[in-house]
Amino acid sequence: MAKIGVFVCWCGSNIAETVDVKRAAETIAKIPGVVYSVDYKYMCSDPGQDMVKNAIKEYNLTGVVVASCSPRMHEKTFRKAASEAGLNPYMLEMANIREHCSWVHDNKEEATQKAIDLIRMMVEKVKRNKPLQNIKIPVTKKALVIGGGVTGIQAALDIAAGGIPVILLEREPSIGGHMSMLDETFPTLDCSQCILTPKMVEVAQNPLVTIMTYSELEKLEGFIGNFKATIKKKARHVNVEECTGCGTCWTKCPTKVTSEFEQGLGIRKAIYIPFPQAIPSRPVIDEANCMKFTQNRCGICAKICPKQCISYDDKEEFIEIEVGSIVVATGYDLMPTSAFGEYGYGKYPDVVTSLQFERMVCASGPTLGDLQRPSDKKKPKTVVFIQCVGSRDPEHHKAYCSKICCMYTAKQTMLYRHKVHDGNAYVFYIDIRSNGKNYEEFLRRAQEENKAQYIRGRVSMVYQDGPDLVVEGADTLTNSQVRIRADLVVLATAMVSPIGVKELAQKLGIGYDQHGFLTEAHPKLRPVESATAGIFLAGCAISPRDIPDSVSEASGAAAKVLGMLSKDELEKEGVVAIVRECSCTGCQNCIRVCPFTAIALKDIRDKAGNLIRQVANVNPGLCTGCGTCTPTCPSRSIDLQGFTDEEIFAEINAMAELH
Amino acid sequence: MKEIIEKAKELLSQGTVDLVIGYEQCGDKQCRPLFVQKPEEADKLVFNEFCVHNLATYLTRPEVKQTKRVAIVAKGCDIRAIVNLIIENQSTREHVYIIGMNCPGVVSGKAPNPTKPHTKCQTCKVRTPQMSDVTLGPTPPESIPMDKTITHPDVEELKKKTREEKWAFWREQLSKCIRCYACRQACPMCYCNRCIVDLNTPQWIDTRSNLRGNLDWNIVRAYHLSGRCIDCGECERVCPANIPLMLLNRTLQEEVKEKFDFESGYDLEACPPLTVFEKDDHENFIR
Amino acid sequence: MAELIINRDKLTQLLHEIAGGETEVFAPVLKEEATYITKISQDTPIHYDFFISVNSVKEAIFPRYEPILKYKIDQEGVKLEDIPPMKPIVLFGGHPCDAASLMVMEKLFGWDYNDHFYQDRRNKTIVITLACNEFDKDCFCTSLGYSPHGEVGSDIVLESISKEAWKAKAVTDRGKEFIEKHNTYFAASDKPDASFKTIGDKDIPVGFDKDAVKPWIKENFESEEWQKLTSKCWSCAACTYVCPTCHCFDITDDASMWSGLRTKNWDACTMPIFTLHASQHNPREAYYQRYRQRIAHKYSYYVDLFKVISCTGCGRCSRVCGAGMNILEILTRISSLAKKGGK
Amino acid sequence: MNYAYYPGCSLESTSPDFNISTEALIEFLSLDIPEVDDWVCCGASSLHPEDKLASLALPALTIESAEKQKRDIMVQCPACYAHLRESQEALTHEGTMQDNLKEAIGREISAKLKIKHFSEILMQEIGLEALQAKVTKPLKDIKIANYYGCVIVRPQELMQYDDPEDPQLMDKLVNITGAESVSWPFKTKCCGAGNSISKTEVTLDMTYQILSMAKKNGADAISVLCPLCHINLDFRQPQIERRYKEKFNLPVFYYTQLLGLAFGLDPKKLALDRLFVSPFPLLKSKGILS
Amino acid sequence: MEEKWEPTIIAFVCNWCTYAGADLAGTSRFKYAPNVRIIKTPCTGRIDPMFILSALERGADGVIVSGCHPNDCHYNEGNFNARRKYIMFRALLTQLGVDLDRVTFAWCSASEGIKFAGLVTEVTDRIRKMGPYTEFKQLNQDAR
Repeated sequence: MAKIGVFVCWCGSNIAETVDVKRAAETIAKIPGVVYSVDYKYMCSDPGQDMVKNAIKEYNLTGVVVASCSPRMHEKTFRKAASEAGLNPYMLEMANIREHCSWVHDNKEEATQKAIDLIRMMVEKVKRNKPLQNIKIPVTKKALVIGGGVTGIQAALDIAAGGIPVILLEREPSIGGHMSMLDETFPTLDCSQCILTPKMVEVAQNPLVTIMTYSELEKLEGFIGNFKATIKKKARHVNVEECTGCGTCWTKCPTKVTSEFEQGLGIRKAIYIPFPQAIPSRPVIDEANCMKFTQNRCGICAKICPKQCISYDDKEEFIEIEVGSIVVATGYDLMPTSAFGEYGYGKYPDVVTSLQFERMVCASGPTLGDLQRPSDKKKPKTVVFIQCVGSRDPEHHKAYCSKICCMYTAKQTMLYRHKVHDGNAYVFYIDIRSNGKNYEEFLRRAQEENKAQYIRGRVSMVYQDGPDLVVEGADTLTNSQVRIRADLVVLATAMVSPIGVKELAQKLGIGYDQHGFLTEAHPKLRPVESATAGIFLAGCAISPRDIPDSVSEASGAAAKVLGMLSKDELEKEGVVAIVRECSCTGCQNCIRVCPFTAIALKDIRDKAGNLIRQVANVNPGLCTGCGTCTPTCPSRSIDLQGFTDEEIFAEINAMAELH
Repeated sequence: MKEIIEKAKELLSQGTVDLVIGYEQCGDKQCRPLFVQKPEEADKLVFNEFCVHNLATYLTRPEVKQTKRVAIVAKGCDIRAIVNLIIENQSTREHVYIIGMNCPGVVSGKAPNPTKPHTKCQTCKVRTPQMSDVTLGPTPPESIPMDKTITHPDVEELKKKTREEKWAFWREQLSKCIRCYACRQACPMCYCNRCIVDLNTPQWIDTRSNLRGNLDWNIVRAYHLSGRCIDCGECERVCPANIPLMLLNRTLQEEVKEKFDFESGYDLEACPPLTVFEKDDHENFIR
Repeated sequence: MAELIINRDKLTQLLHEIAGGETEVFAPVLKEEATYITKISQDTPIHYDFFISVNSVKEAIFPRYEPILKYKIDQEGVKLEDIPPMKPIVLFGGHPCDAASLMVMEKLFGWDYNDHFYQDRRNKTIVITLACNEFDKDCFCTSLGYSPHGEVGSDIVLESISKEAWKAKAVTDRGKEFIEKHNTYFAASDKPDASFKTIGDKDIPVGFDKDAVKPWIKENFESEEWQKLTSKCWSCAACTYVCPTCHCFDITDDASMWSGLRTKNWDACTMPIFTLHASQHNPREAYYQRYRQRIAHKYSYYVDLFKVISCTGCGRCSRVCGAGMNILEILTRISSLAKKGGK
Repeated sequence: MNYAYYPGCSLESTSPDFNISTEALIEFLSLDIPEVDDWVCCGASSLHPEDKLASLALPALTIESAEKQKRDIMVQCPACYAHLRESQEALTHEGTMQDNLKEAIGREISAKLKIKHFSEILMQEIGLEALQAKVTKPLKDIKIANYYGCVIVRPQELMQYDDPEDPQLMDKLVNITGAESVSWPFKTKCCGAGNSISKTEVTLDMTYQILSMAKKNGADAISVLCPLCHINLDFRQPQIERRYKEKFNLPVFYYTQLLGLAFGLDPKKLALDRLFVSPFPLLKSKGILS
Repeated sequence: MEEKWEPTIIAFVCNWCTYAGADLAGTSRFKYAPNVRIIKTPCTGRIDPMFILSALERGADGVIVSGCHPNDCHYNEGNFNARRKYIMFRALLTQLGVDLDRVTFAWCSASEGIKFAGLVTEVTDRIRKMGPYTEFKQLNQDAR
């Protein structure tokens, strides 16, 4: 038989003024099962809490109802007190007679009646409550960072700095990401390679960081603290341990391929390192272009390798790793330019993307920094930069702003003027967004010192007229049509989510928006967390960002990882779903509706090991206690502890007079 | 008829399956389910317009699940139930050998004098069964003319009623329910081994056959079948109280079709519509 | 006693008049093409042109559910409330198999515990039976020693003399009293309609040897035959609830904050939950086990206790079964196995 | 193939040469394409900024007429094409406009028919190979700048004609005549027709750009599929030449005329004599006509 | 003295939006009708149609179901799942002739204290005009 104690709080006059707390306590005392019912001025005060503790001990209470303010205020306080007195904290419930009653009603009689009802409902619930235990989850003290760009590198470094081993996963042959392709960075104009390369070296040399390049996540199982990731290591055909990166192979390789790293403006070999500072500085064979693979001939690299590191028979490998936490920093891609017929990209060689322009001006680029336009190697005298190519264009492309284009375009006009002092740089823009530290000042320098000419308006078409490109557009400030003859046109194309990120998100069980950007658990208050516990997000994987933001987020995510992995066990509330296996049919309804993939099928076998049937099985580590599963179960074989059918039914029934 | 018998014999004697579930004649205008485990027992198998039962309901029983493989004589509409059972993890495509029957339509109404064509057959899309392992019987005619003499009040008629008329109608109908659960037991989609009505902590549904219990029971059954009912009409046929149960089920399936563009039992990859959602699901009542 | 005649109109008038008073009247009513014996009011049309009702007459005396305890809670505590006393009943429209079933069932309710809910009603009930004019393939009262014109359990038996009229025969004193009390509705014997044909005992063939069934069941509880006979059964309670002799019930409490009600509800051994233990173990887990229980109880266990078979051959369970189970067929098979000494 | 021909007002009035050459092709190819019964003006140019409902209701009448004929619609003028398409969209998509249209017309229209430009029909339903086989007089050594104009390709979602930046459909048709389609950037640039009455100088400038770009890219002649483009490029060419003091002498053909020539049809039947910039010197110089 | 009848309204709300919204109504001292009794659940996804049915049978004259606006669900999708359930449940009750004016669905966020207060008052007024929900209460009678 339940022994319930009820504690009605005055909250000074906050409650007592509108609710007759004495009458409430007396009335409630008559409910069968209530053995102690009392009112007190401030239940949350130390003496008030002591009353609860003493009553629990003295009356051997099996459940407690504190009728006072919203549980948001003091549920933790009172549950802790209950726990200290030896009562399971989940056997304490609060009836909200302040926010939901005394503060919103004037009539004392009505408010008192309502308070009594609210308390009675809670009494009936707590009678049915079951003691719950917080869920303790052991933690694998190891992290996985997906994406080896500057964001991933920073996250890995910060996690390692906390003493936690990290695996840094990169699908390309080298870490470095897009930042390694940039020339100089805004607003400081420091050389991108110069600031990134030391970080790349640092991460490579950190004993706690394991870099896995040319590798992708194949599968993820498990849950917070206990993930099991299967990594696919693509066949590199080069023994990374033995190889010294001497370069003999790629020097001798006869097959030339356009370089992805150089954005199609340069050449690499079929066996190659993507760029000189690559880490690891070990080559990889591009199976799609290597003659050994396409025509089964050549084989020069294997013959000349001084250390016999080349193996054409390498197969992709699958490696299982266990990690406690994951940071997703998969970065971005530029929008495919084939979408912009009006700008003639692909048709006119001198229409290039902003990333191509970076390579064209970069000292380590294909022309070693000598700016030449692709068609005739001429130094461009007039360059037109077009912003918002694909961004802020909800009718045709992406509705969002790609955030960094304004600034890098300003930077590129400066880089251009540094190369061509008398050159003309025109920028077509919609609005200028320069909201970062020193950004506006930087932009002004581009306009004022470097004479970049900003034209507010859209470009309608770019066409070839003889050797020149003609850019036609509108200047909406002067309300006139402009026609500019240019040598080079640079498109600031939209940042989009990279290919394969949706599939990755599905493997991870995290959300993504219609553009393929990953969804934060809360856009403001939990910006580096995914909705799946233990998986964190950083950088452009979430939406367009610049380098400082990406790096800060990397550190933010790393702090989250470290916070999580600093404990030996994770503890979470005991409000999780539970399956009654005897009546579960394994129909998968709950599995389908669970927003957190916390439910999976479990095989029930007989002693001989034969499969008898399948039932749902809740992973308490993943379950967040939303309870969406429960009403979906036709046989009510899954219930949410803490909010069970029986408990809620009791609350409803507490109002009822049936017969 | 001969081809079913031959097929059953072949499947059993070759060991492809160890049970064939089909129909046998048990009166002039009456058939009933038949379980055949040995080739020599197969001679009783028949198929005709009196084979109304949806045999898929037997697929979820333990003893049938434990067979190595089971063959089932199934009309196109019955296969819809099998599809749902597979989707809902109650069976597998590999375990069931579907002897699909070309079906010109079956009768409705109670034995021993079921003469009217079944309503469901008039709108049937699967007279030639889908997904069967073997299809038997002559190709059914393209269309069967609508019979205007269907007696049970159809969905449109119900919808035309005022709210008060509807309430009065269902009060009257549901007061007849004796809670024998024949509807549930005959239904291929009601496979729970512990029905919600059999739970008592809490007792959501009164087990008494009073109006409250009857209303709750029938609401819950219809709700659980929404987006899953495959319109076989077995519940209505077996109801000893003659409650027009399909009226409710059909109304809900129409709603599912209209609101979620979904018809159950045609696609093995589909999810039951109440287990998924679209972010722009349309409603006009939430404020 | 002189033979008395009553015709349809008079009978209808009589029943309606009684229904207008304090007595509950049960009579056949047509609902959606099927006939049910239900409680009527003074203006409910009574349906006479039927062969046999879907439900049995037991509902009148052993209702689907009935309150047996009622309470209210208030500030002072729990207060029991009265259950209203039983009203007298006139039960019209059953056939001899129905009437006979009352004799079978009353043994159970007066056995180890005197169930006054049942007994009170039974004692206040006048049973007016319609002797049979038709039968179908599912009828087998003769196999159990009953007759389509039998009088067991009836207070008054009405034998058709034409489509519109019956010869009334009082079987018990209470029947006699009833007729006397309402003698204005009855007329003295007219010339019977010679053309009217009815059926005799011999028309309904004896399908099996009722005495052979019990020994076979006792010896062949584990026989594989059970599975073969009952594999189709899908374990609903339709057969049980239309059966005039099935009598299992369940007691449930329906409690709310301020009130509660305990009721006696029909239950059925054919349903899976019937024997489900709290441990989740179910001794009758398989479908055949449950149907076996139904037959074994009727033809063996009940006989052991009360020396009477708990079945009167009405055939309702066969007619109502959606899966095509046929009790006559099963009993015939058992009886023939028993004759052959088969398992 | 079951089309009815909707010429529209332009082809009836200002551009009979387009109409005549179209009918010549229909006849030559033995196509069963009668005119739409009782067709009405599509309301182009003037109506749609003034009264949206009326501008959709007018084409709806023509659609209804074709529907009664149980034929799909073949159309030549891009403006007519656009308005028919737009009206069809409104008629087939639930919404207030659909309701208003039905109310305005007072009859049910399903509008579930095909509406196609003649060039699309030639391309998709007759096929390049079949057309190629009929060429008897290849137009050798002529370079053609195919000028589509702005209307036929935009908005792409509605018209679904071809790539709005670099369409190829007419190029391919012209190529089978034996002429060479030049690659040039102004295929879908606007000719300024909307301003031709109110701000003629704007139109003249825009058309001048097109003519000079065609010339710059080596074109001997221009091929068009829009009657309004034709007016600007052909009829106004002498005016432009005077204004900008530059000689173009670029004959402007309808693509139907070029096809007809290659099929060996009589130049008169193709209404070549109606062109303002006479094509005969060019055709003679290339030995196509004597 | 004759007691004036007052309706009983049971509100099923989610913890994160509407319960918090009701808290906000409290801290903002927005007054509303005292007839509502709130039952807290974690998410609208947890709110079973059976709750509504039970509440109406067990004495509620009106029911409110409220949770986070679409896309605002604390658990991302609980309210989307719930919405589908309600769509079907309502369709079912409509065909049964249940008076749907008795059941009010709303989205009410943690910041919409004023909306919550208004909702409760509006529903209470409406139900008060409609009178006690006898249709469902009659179902409990034990008439044979």
